[in-house]
Amino acid sequence: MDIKKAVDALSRQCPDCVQNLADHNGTCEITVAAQSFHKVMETLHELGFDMLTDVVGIDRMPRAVRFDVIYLLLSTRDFSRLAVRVEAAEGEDVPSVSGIWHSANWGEREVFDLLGISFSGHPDLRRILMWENFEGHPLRKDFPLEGQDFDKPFDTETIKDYF
Amino acid sequence: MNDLFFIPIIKMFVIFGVCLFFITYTTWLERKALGHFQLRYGPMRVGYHGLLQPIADGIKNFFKEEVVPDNADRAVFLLAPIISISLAVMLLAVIPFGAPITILGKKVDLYLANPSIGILFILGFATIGSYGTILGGWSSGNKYGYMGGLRASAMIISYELSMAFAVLSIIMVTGSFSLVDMVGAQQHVWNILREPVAFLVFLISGIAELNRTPFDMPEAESELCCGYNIEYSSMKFSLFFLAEYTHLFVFAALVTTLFLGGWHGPILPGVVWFFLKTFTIIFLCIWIRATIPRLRYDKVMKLEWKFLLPVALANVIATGVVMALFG
Amino acid sequence: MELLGIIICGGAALACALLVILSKNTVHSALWMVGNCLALAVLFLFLNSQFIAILQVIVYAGAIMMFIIYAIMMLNQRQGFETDILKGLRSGRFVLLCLFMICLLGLGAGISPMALKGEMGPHAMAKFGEVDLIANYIFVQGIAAFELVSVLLTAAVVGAVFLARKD
Amino acid sequence: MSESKTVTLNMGPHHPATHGVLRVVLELDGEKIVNATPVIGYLHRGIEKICESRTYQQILPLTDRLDYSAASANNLGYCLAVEKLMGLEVPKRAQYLRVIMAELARIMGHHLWLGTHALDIGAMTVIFYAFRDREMIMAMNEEISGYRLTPSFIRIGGVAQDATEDFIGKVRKFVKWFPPALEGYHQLLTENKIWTTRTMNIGTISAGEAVNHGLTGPSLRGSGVAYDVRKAFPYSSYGDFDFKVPVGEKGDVYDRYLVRMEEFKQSINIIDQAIENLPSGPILTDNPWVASPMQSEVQTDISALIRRFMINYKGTPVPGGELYSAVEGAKGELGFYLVGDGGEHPYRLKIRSSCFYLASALPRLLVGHMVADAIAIIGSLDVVLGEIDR
Repeated sequence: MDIKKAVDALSRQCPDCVQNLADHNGTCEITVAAQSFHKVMETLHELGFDMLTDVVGIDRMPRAVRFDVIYLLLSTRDFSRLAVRVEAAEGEDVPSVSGIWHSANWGEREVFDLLGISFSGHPDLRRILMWENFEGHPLRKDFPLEGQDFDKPFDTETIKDYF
Repeated sequence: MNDLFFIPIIKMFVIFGVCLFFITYTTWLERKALGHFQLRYGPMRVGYHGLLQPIADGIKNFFKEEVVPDNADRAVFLLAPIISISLAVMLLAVIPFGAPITILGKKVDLYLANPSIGILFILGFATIGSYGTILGGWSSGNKYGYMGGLRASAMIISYELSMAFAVLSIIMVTGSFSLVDMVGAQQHVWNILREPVAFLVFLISGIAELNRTPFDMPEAESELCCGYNIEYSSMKFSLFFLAEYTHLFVFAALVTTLFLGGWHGPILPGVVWFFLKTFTIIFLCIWIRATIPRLRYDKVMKLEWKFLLPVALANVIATGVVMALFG
Repeated sequence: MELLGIIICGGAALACALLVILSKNTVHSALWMVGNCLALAVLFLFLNSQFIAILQVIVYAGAIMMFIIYAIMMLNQRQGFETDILKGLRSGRFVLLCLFMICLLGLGAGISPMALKGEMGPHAMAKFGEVDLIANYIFVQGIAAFELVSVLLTAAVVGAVFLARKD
Repeated sequence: MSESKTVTLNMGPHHPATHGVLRVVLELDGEKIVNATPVIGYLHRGIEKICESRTYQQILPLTDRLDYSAASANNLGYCLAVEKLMGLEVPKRAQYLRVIMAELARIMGHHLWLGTHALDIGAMTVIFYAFRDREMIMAMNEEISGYRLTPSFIRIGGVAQDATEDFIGKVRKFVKWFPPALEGYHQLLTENKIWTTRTMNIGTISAGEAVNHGLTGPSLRGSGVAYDVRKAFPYSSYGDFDFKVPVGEKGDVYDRYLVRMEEFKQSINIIDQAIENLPSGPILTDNPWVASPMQSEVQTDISALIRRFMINYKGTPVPGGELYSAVEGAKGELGFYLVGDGGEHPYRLKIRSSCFYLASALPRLLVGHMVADAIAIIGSLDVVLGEIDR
């Protein structure tokens, strides 16, 4: 599938949803507004992007709309990649696509855990790499790298685990 | 009167001593043989080629800390290894190790006892001994142990049957329950030639009852992290371990007695033949362990109920028919 | 000497039997039952019937109790459960039970001298070679009854499996 | 008697068959799994966070620790991402050496997989045969880089040093030696009846579902999707070599096993081609910002000494921009999403870990099977916790 064609088809199906089209070192990237995001992703899935390779969260701290979430898509039919970027301000939800791609389940959980971006409609939004009662989101740029509270002990009393 | 009183006690010490020595060295043999199968040396440090390793292990385990989990059923937890080892050692009493020999003008039989129901004694007490495994797993208060115990009991219930039927065909051929008579009947033709099917069934179900690969369900270390003995430490673990190898030794001795002509053999003395054959079977078990992957639990059950048991039954019937026609 | 052995084993069997119903934990009950079976087996040995003794060990202590323990372990994972019957037994009805057992013992004491005199008595067994004797009883004299019982048992097993099916 | 018929079994993080510190909470009905929840994070070292305060060169050894069983492939993935952002051209000889190292790493990773997978299923001898051969690759790693497990041999702009004659000799010897050894593995397992009953029709996942779950690498190819980054997006001269991408049919444990066994062969094939056609020439790019001067230069030239000091302690500024660059690691697609801001440290480095998504598919694969199968399935996915948790 030609990426250009796919993007054209996308613009035809949901007009005005693609805010920006960029080429990042060979990978085509589209920027999508949060409200039309889920629909765009559904359309892209129908267009043949059947694998969600990864979900990347980036903290652009001084920026007003603080976070970027980038979904990396791949079509296993003709091996073309497409990156979909959606921006989210602090406290703003990104619609979850875990209903479309199962791999988004853990990918979004990781972004939630490490950056604190919550995903609306996610079936199981819990911490994944850090333990449950960990405070803060380590990959945020304002997360302290050292200091008094940096090395909190693993508290087995308050942790609500599977038992 | 004095003779009658002293000889069994002396024999008891000699037989248990010698056998436990051999059993301890079975662990060394297993580690060495596995090592060489797997491009390693096995134990090398303690003594020449690790010959003192079993003793070092024993001493080490003796001084290890005893741990009883809080969650364990304490009484049963302590009882389980005792059941395992004592019943396993009891089995040694009825195994005939060699032809009668003459010491100081007296004829001495190389077995401790020859009850008329020798083979049944072994089958029965081997089953009771497996209570040790089951209860050990159950009482640990550990889910892996519990599953190991559950698997162990299912294995015993199932494989006991085909094993008994394999033995039954030998009983039919020999006409006696006594192990000594069974060896006597094989002076000219070994039972393995008369009953090859029973031999195979006995071998397979025996390995299954011993919980050795490929049937090591109760202690599958990669699934249940050692299964029933997961919470055991120190001497209690050693007892389980020793019981396991005692069972292996008894099983090999039983195969020798039932199928390989016991102590019969040319040139060498009977005892030597007996131990040669026994250790060949033990080596076979080790070889199998080194080669074959583990079966899945439900497949193990299927193998027994859908294959081994019908084969063993058919073999019994065939033996009966042949005996009725030609015997 | 022999009498002492019989008394010890009989006492052990009785004690085990009592503990079967008095144990809180089901698995412990089952274990006492195994002990009971073993004590009975030793009693058989004192009666000179090795074969019956070993059958007692293989069939009851080995196979059947193994089944029962398997079932108990499968059903309740170590949480001992107390049914109403067990609770009742530990209260007043315990006395009743003891009385019942004493009656049974008396009955046994009255009957046993007669039974031990016959062809199946210990002396006859020691003389004859007991496996032959029992085989003769089962497979020659009582073959019809034996086969009938086996058919009945098979039917019972099939029926039980049918009734216990999940759907 | 009891309300719930299921037992919760906590498998791991200390369990011999979860390959590290993976923890799977299993809900069992008898021995059958009705629910499975993987719990990860026990090996979380925060590599992505650490990377934000390290220079590009300093990050390189961290990538070794991702999939530590096949370390060179991780180095390659990271270096390619940085080079792409900088627009560097890597000399041909270095590219070939990188391919050799990456493929050796793949064989190493597959050795570890084969040994532990077979050990999990109960065939305890295979691991020693596999480790005998793995040891030979370790010796090669040591010869060329000085380290056995984590070579860090592939550097930004090229490789650390030129291949010695000894190394080339060892590789040639290994290429000759390995195919018969591979036959040995096949003899132990492939036709073994117990092995096939334990692995066939276990953990089956269809192609569509596998793609949807984000599986990559041999685990995806076992389901019949011929997606291999080396073929789909050729990098580091992989286009020069002739190799096949083996695929399975059903997507069960056995198919994944066969695919990996075939990959052994293809990798050795690639190594053979690369070592025979190894071009001559430099092994490092001539970009002075990246190429650390050689020892001989440093000892005679003061500017080289300063330059080396600057590269090693201040780092290399990398132009701003974002990109995603992926390689085929031993377990699947290993990607680096690199965000540069013009400084010496990456603004953000997201590692696309193949094992992370393999582990996320575990609930789907495990449910309905028995505990013993769970072991086989986890083994067949070949997860490495260093890469899952990062």
